[in-house]
Amino acid sequence: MMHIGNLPFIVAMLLVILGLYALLFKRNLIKMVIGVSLVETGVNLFLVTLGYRAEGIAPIYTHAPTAVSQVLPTPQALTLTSIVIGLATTALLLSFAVLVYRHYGTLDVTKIKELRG
Amino acid sequence: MNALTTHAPILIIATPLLGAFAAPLIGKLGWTVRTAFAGAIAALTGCFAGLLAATLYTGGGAPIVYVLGGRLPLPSGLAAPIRIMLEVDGLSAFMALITALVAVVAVLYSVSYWKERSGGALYDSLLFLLIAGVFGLVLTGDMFNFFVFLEITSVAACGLIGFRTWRKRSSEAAFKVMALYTLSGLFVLLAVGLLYGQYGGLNIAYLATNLGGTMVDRVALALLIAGLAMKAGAVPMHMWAPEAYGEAPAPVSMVLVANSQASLYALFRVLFTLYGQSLSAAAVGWILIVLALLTIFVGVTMALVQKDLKRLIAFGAVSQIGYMLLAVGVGFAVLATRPDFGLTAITGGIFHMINDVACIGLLFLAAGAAIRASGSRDLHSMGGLAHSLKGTTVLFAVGAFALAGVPPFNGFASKLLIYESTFQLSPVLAVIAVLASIVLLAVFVRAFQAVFLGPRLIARPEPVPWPMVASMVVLAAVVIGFGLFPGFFIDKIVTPAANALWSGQGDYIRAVMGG
Amino acid sequence: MNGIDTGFGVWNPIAWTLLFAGALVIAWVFRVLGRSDYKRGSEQTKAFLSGNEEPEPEKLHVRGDHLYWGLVDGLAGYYRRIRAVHTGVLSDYVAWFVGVLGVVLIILALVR
Amino acid sequence: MNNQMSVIVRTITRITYGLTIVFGFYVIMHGHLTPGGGFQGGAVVASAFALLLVAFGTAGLKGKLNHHLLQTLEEVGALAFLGLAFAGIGTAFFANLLANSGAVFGGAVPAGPNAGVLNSGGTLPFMNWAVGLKVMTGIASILIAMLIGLRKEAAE
Repeated sequence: MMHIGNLPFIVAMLLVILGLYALLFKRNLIKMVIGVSLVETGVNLFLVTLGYRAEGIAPIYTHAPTAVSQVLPTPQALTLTSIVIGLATTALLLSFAVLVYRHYGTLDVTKIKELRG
Repeated sequence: MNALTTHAPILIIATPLLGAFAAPLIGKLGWTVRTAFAGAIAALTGCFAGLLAATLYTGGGAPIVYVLGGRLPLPSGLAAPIRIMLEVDGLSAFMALITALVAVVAVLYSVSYWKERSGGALYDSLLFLLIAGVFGLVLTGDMFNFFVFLEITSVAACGLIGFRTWRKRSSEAAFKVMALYTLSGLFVLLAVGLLYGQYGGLNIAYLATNLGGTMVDRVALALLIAGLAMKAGAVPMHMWAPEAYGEAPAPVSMVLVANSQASLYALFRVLFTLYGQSLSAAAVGWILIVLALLTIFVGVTMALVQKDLKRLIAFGAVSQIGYMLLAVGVGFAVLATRPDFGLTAITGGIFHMINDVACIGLLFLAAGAAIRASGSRDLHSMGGLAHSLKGTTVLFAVGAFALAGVPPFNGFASKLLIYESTFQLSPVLAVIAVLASIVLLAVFVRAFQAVFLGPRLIARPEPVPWPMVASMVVLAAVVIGFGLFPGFFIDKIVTPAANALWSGQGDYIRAVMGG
Repeated sequence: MNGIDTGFGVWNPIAWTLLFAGALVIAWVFRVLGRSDYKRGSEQTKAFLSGNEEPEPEKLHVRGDHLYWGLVDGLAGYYRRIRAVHTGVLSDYVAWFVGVLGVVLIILALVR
Repeated sequence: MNNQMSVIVRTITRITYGLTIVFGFYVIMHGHLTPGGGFQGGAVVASAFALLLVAFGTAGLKGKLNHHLLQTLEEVGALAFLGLAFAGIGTAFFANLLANSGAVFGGAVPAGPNAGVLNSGGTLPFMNWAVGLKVMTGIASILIAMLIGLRKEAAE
């Protein structure tokens, strides 16, 4: 019997696989960017799930209840950093998609292949 | 130990970062100030890297640990080190030297590379960000910061590849490379997450003490190998590399090669220091060897048929990554039995890193000068540039011969070490490596003949400005110096780096964990 | 100190460079001792192409994509396949990446 | 081409964008006490700019934000962050210079649960402000650049 606590990990992996699916089989560049974002979301979900501890509370002292153990904030910090990086990469990818569209007049990935061979 | 030496590890990263953030503001003060500022930042970074390497090598090669926002030892009562740390051992210092060389040369070359003088501040900014990222990659002592620096290099590198937004192919290359870099970075992050979930720590030394070869460790290793080998440009995941190197501005191509080598460094770090002998090293070693042979072979054969000068050199660069991968793969495959040739192979592989970056850098810069002068990059329409660009011609020839491993240049010295040691494991490996070198010589003979020899096909090429020539001369001096005195350099800087991989795991862990 | 001793072979670049330099000097001496009745720019320097006129130098230049066509032609089968692999389509690049990841994963999971 | 949205959207935007900015500043300000911090607060503030851009189009921002100002502020934020990190180099890079020093944010941090002491944290609040400035201006300039780029596409 699978524990319910494993569900987030499964969802995370599903998100990663969905993202890879989009990258592999979708032909539109914007959809591929969405694929990259999905992979990223999956990894972030995985990271933040790692930080979960049963009965633990967020590591914030402001108005914290006493006598409750707090979780180590490292996974949250990792996730946040990863989100920040994800913002930068997504913005850059979309900018390049705009440029590619301006030059090639299409977003079809199979038509954007001047660099080959 | 004075303050500068103590803080050298972080100053190496912080100085180019300062350059990156300040460049757009400084750029408003005009071209002269901007150039002087960039030069100062690059020179300062180079000095810090030299200082760090000198400290480490004269100090007997014991790893230097720098803790951000605090000091060692760890606060009592903690099982795992939680602070951000930089850890510098022989190999990190060696990579820092390579990066410093590339940084100084790239900045010097960029001074007069751009014909128009506007927009250069953003270029400086991205270049320094890339350099800071590469320095971070090779100096960091924890897995998560490793990922952060990996992404910094990705963003900066792709910004630079697509910097010439008016060029059709630059945008295409930048989009593809960015997507692949991001994906590889995410796989690395997934591996980091797996390791964190398993052991509750991110510090490399801490993880190395705990890794036990469980299934989670193996999955993480597979993700790390694939992600980092992709970023290093190993065949069959190399397709982005010719596009990135080929479409980036010439000095950036050189820094990108250093960036790929930093990924390779990270792969070696993960294999030797993080995993060590906690898993069956022979199998992993053979994975690397197979990837390496494919890389060497496909790299050179594809280079032979390229029609675009920079793309041709780029495929040459891909093949050279294979030599390092081959040498260190052989070293890792025999890590458990530890015969003599294992260390020789690693020495050759690591020595080849600095040789490769100097030769390939020289070729990219010379090609950049030739392309800038002639306005063309098509091998078919170029020709006869030797008539007017005499210096560049000689420098290109030096780089080409050195890369193909012609004695007495530096490429031969390191390749000899690789041939002789890989021969001990299996003669087939050495034979393929030698054959590929011969084909590579043929490739560059073709490029040289097509671009520089023959009648003047380009009517009036522009002269090459002196900063560009000077930067190429620096690299050529490295090429010839390392070629004529290989024993000296191997003794001084390569052996400590090779030892750090071969037998340095214990020292690396002890430097952080104590005991 | 100067050379490399790999344990299986020795390489001393200075000695070899001196040897090369010596060979070059000897070659240069031979060149200097060459024929004295050779005149630059006269009939003597013209190429003899079975009595045909010498074409323009621009036409004589072997351009980059003509070099090694024989080798490339001989390996046509290999090159057709390997160039077909470099499609230039991002999806294929990702597929190679994921494929290698899968292979490495399987090897590492199976090998103990 | 009139690229403004309907009157409902514009009215709601006029009401909410100020609140959003204030909330973003709050998140930055309390970054060392509550969830949030420079990046999150900066992103919230930038979302107010995004709201303005969506509701009023690029014309809505004319005169309020220009590209050069945004870029300069972004650099200032980045440099301030790096400067604060450098300031601690007497001990180590990123060392908290002001912690427990009693200055503006140098109040001692009480151990254990408390009601939130704003003037604690040492250099952390300043770093949050630096990051917040960088993020809000950075995201705003990304949004403006992309929107201008896309408008240009649409116009062609």
